Amino acid sequence: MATLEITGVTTRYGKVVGVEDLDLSVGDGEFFVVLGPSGAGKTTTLKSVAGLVDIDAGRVAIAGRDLTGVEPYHRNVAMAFESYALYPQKTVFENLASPLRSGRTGSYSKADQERRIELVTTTLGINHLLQRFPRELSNGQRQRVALGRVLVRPADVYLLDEPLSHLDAKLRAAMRAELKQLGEESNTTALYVTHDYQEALDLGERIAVLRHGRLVQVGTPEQIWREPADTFVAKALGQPEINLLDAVVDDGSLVGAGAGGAVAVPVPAGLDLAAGERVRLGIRPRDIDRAGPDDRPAPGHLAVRGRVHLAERLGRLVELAVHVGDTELIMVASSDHAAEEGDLVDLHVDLADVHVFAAGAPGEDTPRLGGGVPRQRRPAEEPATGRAR
Amino acid sequence: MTTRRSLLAAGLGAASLPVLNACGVGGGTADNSGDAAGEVTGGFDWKKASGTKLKILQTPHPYQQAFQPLLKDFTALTGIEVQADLVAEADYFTKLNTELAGRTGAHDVFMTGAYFIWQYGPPGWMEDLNPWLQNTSATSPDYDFDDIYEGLRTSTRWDFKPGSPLGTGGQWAIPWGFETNVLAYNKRIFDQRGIKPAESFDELIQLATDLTDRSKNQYGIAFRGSKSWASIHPGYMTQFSREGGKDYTAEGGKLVAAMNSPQAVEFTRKWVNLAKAAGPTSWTTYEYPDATRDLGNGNAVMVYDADSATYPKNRPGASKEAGNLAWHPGPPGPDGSYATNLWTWSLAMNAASKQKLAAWLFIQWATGKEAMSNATKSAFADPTRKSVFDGSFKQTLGGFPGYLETFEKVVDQTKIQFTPQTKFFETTEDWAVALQDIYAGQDAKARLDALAESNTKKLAS
Amino acid sequence: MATEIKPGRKRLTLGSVGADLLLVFWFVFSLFPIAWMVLLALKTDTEQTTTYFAFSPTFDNFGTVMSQRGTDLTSVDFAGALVSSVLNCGGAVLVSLLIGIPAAYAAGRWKYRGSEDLMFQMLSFRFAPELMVVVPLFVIYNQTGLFDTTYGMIWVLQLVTMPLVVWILRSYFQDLSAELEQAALLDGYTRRRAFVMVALPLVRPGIAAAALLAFIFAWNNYVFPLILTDSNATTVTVAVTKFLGGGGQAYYNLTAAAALIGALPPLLLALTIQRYLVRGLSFGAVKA
Amino acid sequence: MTTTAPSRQAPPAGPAQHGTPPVVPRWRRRLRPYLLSVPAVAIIIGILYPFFLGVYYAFLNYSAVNPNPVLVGFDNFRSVLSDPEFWTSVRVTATYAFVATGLETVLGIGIALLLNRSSIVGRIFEKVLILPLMIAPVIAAVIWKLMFNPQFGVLNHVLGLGSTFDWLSRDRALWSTILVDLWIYTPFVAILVLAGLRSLPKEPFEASEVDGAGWFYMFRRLMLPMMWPYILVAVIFRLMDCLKIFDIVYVLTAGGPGDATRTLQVGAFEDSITNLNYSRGSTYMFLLWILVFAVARYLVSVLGKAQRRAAGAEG
Repeated sequence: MATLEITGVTTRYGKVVGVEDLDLSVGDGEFFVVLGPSGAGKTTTLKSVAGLVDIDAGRVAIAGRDLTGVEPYHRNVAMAFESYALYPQKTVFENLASPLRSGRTGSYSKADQERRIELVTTTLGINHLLQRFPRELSNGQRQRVALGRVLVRPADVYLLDEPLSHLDAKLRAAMRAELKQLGEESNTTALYVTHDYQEALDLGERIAVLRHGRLVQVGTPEQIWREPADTFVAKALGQPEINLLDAVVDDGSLVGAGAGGAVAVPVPAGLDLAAGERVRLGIRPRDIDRAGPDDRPAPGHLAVRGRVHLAERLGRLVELAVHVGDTELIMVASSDHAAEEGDLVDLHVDLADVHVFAAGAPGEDTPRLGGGVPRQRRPAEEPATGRAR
Repeated sequence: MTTRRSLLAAGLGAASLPVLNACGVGGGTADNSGDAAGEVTGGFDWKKASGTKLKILQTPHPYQQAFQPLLKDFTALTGIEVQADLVAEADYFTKLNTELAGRTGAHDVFMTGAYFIWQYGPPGWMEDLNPWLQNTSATSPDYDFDDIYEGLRTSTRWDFKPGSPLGTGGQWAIPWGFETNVLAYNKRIFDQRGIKPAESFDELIQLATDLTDRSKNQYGIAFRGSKSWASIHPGYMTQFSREGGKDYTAEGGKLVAAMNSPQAVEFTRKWVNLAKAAGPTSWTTYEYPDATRDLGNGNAVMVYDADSATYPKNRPGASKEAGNLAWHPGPPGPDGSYATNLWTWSLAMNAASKQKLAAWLFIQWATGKEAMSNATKSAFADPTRKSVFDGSFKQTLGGFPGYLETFEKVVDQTKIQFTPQTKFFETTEDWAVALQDIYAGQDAKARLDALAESNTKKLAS
Repeated sequence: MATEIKPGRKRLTLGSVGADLLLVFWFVFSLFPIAWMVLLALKTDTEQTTTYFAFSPTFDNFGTVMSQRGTDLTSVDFAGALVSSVLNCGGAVLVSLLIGIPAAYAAGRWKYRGSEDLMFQMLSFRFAPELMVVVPLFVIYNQTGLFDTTYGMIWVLQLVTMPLVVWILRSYFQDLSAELEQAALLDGYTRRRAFVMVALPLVRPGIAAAALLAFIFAWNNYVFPLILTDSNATTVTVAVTKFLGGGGQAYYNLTAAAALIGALPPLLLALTIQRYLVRGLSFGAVKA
Repeated sequence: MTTTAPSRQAPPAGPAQHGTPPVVPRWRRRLRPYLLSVPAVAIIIGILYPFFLGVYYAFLNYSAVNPNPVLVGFDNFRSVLSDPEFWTSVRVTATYAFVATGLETVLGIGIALLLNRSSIVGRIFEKVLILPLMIAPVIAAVIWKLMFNPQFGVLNHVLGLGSTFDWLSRDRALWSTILVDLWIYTPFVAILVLAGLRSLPKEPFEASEVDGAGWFYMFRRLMLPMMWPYILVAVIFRLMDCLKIFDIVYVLTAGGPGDATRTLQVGAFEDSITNLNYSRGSTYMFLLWILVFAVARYLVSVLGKAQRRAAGAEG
């Protein structure tokens, strides 16, 4: 296992930018997640590391060794493709044996191969499929075979491109647990790409958020969750999306526009904002608690009252759209505290959970004001321990 | 685009001239005469070129088939090995023209017709055989060139000057077999009806029309009509000449097309109408195998084509009507003319041949008395030598009513009825196209006028 | 089957019968001339143009074609022509595959400068009418000793086979996901081995189709062997036409018999190759 | 992984673990596709060489009667282009090529679709689909000419047309030659399309079948876009070969009756081989080459677009 350094990497496809000036540094044995919407350059990042695409600038180093110009088969990395990329003319067993038979991942006797494949397929729950062809598998099974083809072999870095995207919910949870354990117990350096923030938060020792091929933020899940570098990151994490309210600095408070002054939070310490300056407040739906009508807000909490406009039941949870003046706040409540549409509700928010961003036009992403996690170039000294939620 | 343009430039720049010379362009006519014949000295000996290997190019034909088994005799006589390559007649001239134009001498000897000399001679592709004939070191004293019918000997001589008659200039080929274009008819049907072959063209038209019964799939007369110069030269040219037609007239050293003269137009109109009224349904595709096949099958009652093309159908077992066929000279012209067009398959020497002595020995042998005599024994061919015709050949003609009589009637007036000229194939194929156009409904006079104008122009340029 | 696009079984009855009828209609048209050729090949010389379906069949013509009599009629040993045809066409297809597959792969896999131009060049082989190149070729062949040789035929047949191979295969390579080979690279295989192990087996139907069609077109080519060979390297097609003869003797029955014998090698090849042809490019899961 | 996943074992010694891996410079990687194409390019240059020579002839006055040619610039082109016969040939060639290619494409696709249903009838016919291609066109044309013959041909006999129906008359000759072309080459289109059909991924079809899409919708919206590249390759080859058509026509009618089937290459043949006027023949062929070139250029650009669209439809 080894460290992975990506320094100033730019990869273009003709005129289309894949990634631009990307810096990432993954520690030895770190489970590193790259999060971003589609088209953010996640897969390009992996392929740049693997040497499958020519990078136009920058360098990739594994274990401190510059890999510029090194062929993929000399890089000792393994990759699970989002498309699975299983060899259609080979059985599952042969697919899994393929890396073991190339001679570049070590030499394995027939028995070695069988043992390794047996282990991996048992773990992945596909050991009954060994003699099948990929065309005879479901997408979820194919995806596990693709993952198995990575795990079956040693590699300096594992590159995993959305390896769980086609699994059903239950299986995904199980596989995520397996992967998490792998990350924690083993000394595996892994670069894991996903568009699913929960997966990222759950698995990543650190997370890099990409947008339009550029790095937006790197940090532990805790950092990313608590201190999103900008509204893009904030929106990328959490479902429903974070509430963003335009606000104005007024008399030491940030007063939400359109809420009739109901939403007003004190300017956080360390933020130097002039009166009349416009900002945006970010409040995650899950950070909004519904209080009883008589509950007094705890110290350091914001309390507002609004009317439920829409209530949408999502299993055990209910998503509420609450109108506070002209402003709509989305919140999630457990169904025990379900409110009917039209009800008046009291909402409490811990002021520590209120994020402040620079003002911007609707749809424009703006940076966090104060307390933002600086973009890191070095991995944290100690492994992050915090896990959001 | 860059790639292509630069390729083009590179290709042209590098390629053009050197190879062009090699391809024969620019080579001129000087290199062929040489003095290969003069280099042969001493007494004549068949073994003089022993050990060489000769390649000859032929097309399947009764003559060729008659000679095929005899080739080993030649090898025994001369010690020269012969590789005879056959090319189907439809493609023969494609192959031959390419070879000659390439001037590579891939084949030393080739079969050719007289008309081809007019086109192959001027570029210097053919060896003049006169020096060989004159050289007693190269030609056996027994050869007796004059034994070959004179009309045939002159048909393969020309000086390449427009308007000059045949029989002048070099001897470009030696006649090997020949054909007269006459009428073959189904005697069984004629006898059934108690009729005799027509003695005038109009009578022929009437007869053929009467004999046509489309419901019984029987028609009066077959002759060629396909889009080829070869549709003109047999029956059409023969009867055309008998009716007083001329292809060209020489006026002040220039050839002027005359296939639109009143007699020519009148005859052509009748000829095409005959094809319509009493000819094969698909006349415009008809070549001689089609015509003779229909005769053999009993569909066609008469065929106006080469005697040796109809002959094989009468051999026992060769066709349905075998044994029923007879020959007739065809109707004479109004003035009693039996002018008949001649076709001769001849042997010529490739001017680019690298073993001319061996080639000459082969031509000499194949057109010699002994080989020709043997050939007529094993298979049929009109021999070009009087001695052979009168000797062994006549004896094989017993079962062929009228063949000999016909031959003797027309042979004195049998010659090439065309005016020699170097654009023979082009202008003659245009002629055939004109017949097809008239067949399709165009006015004979207007079409032939246009043809004549175009051909006169072509010959002037 | 990869794509059974008839939705459900409902339409099986009427639509399916109708479709089968259409097929039958086509195949009557398609097979009739061949059946008639077979009949022709079984007729004697006198029956060949005088009978339709009622005649006394004989297999003699096939024997004649292969015998000395056939050789006398055509100056070519038909069996020898079969062998040289197999060598010419097999060699030409092999060369085209060896050279064309990498080129098709390059063109299908990468968009590089000039790739389209190059592909177009390959196609433009076919633009030039054969008659345009055949006279200069004849001279060059005679000067270089390629005339009437198998090597010469293999070379000139590239005009026929190469464009087919390259253009048919390019489509297949374009359709093949690049990630399969990338996976093989990361498994530790070199590019060449990845290509051989992954890409090649998957485009096998394409290779089979291209090779078969190229072979057939080379086999059927007429002008090149007519002009560029004599009796040493001459091909079946040229040999067959020689039975058409001349001088008033046309052996249609022998021609048909020879053509049928001459169609056997490509037919055998087609039957061998057919199972590759029907197997789809995607073994089901090339694409997600 | 709860059990000892192999990946957690000490990495075994592999080549990658040792020393510095070889570095392939960027320019060499860029060069790769070109290197793969070098042999093909070599062949192109070698084989197009005679072609350039042929083009050169078109600018000379080279013929058998004039074996010492000189450059005459565009004289041949002027003379050919002002000859109505040439334009007749262009019309005949274009009619032949577009009608034959069009019908073969439609029939080929139809047959491929029908065969792809894999009914029993289809499975039997698939084996014999390719048979007409096995008969060399020269021979096939000879056979058809025999069948067309009104006197003894089997077609008039079987179809009851009597002895007076002329398949190769002035009005019918072109259509009859096209019929023979159809007979020979429709299987070529069908086999290419069939191979393409069989290579389609089945998922989109299953998906839209689930969505209840009709057969025609699937054909138009899914199959056709994906099939275009395969179809177009077939069309390109057919159209190019049809524009150059020679053998079938030459055997059946030699370009007649009159000039009813005188295609450009038949005209070129007449000039080059029959009339031994190489420069005029080469001019014909060069103009034909330009025509084929232009048509192919256009089709290839259409193909490029279709391929991009097909990639879109599948991806």
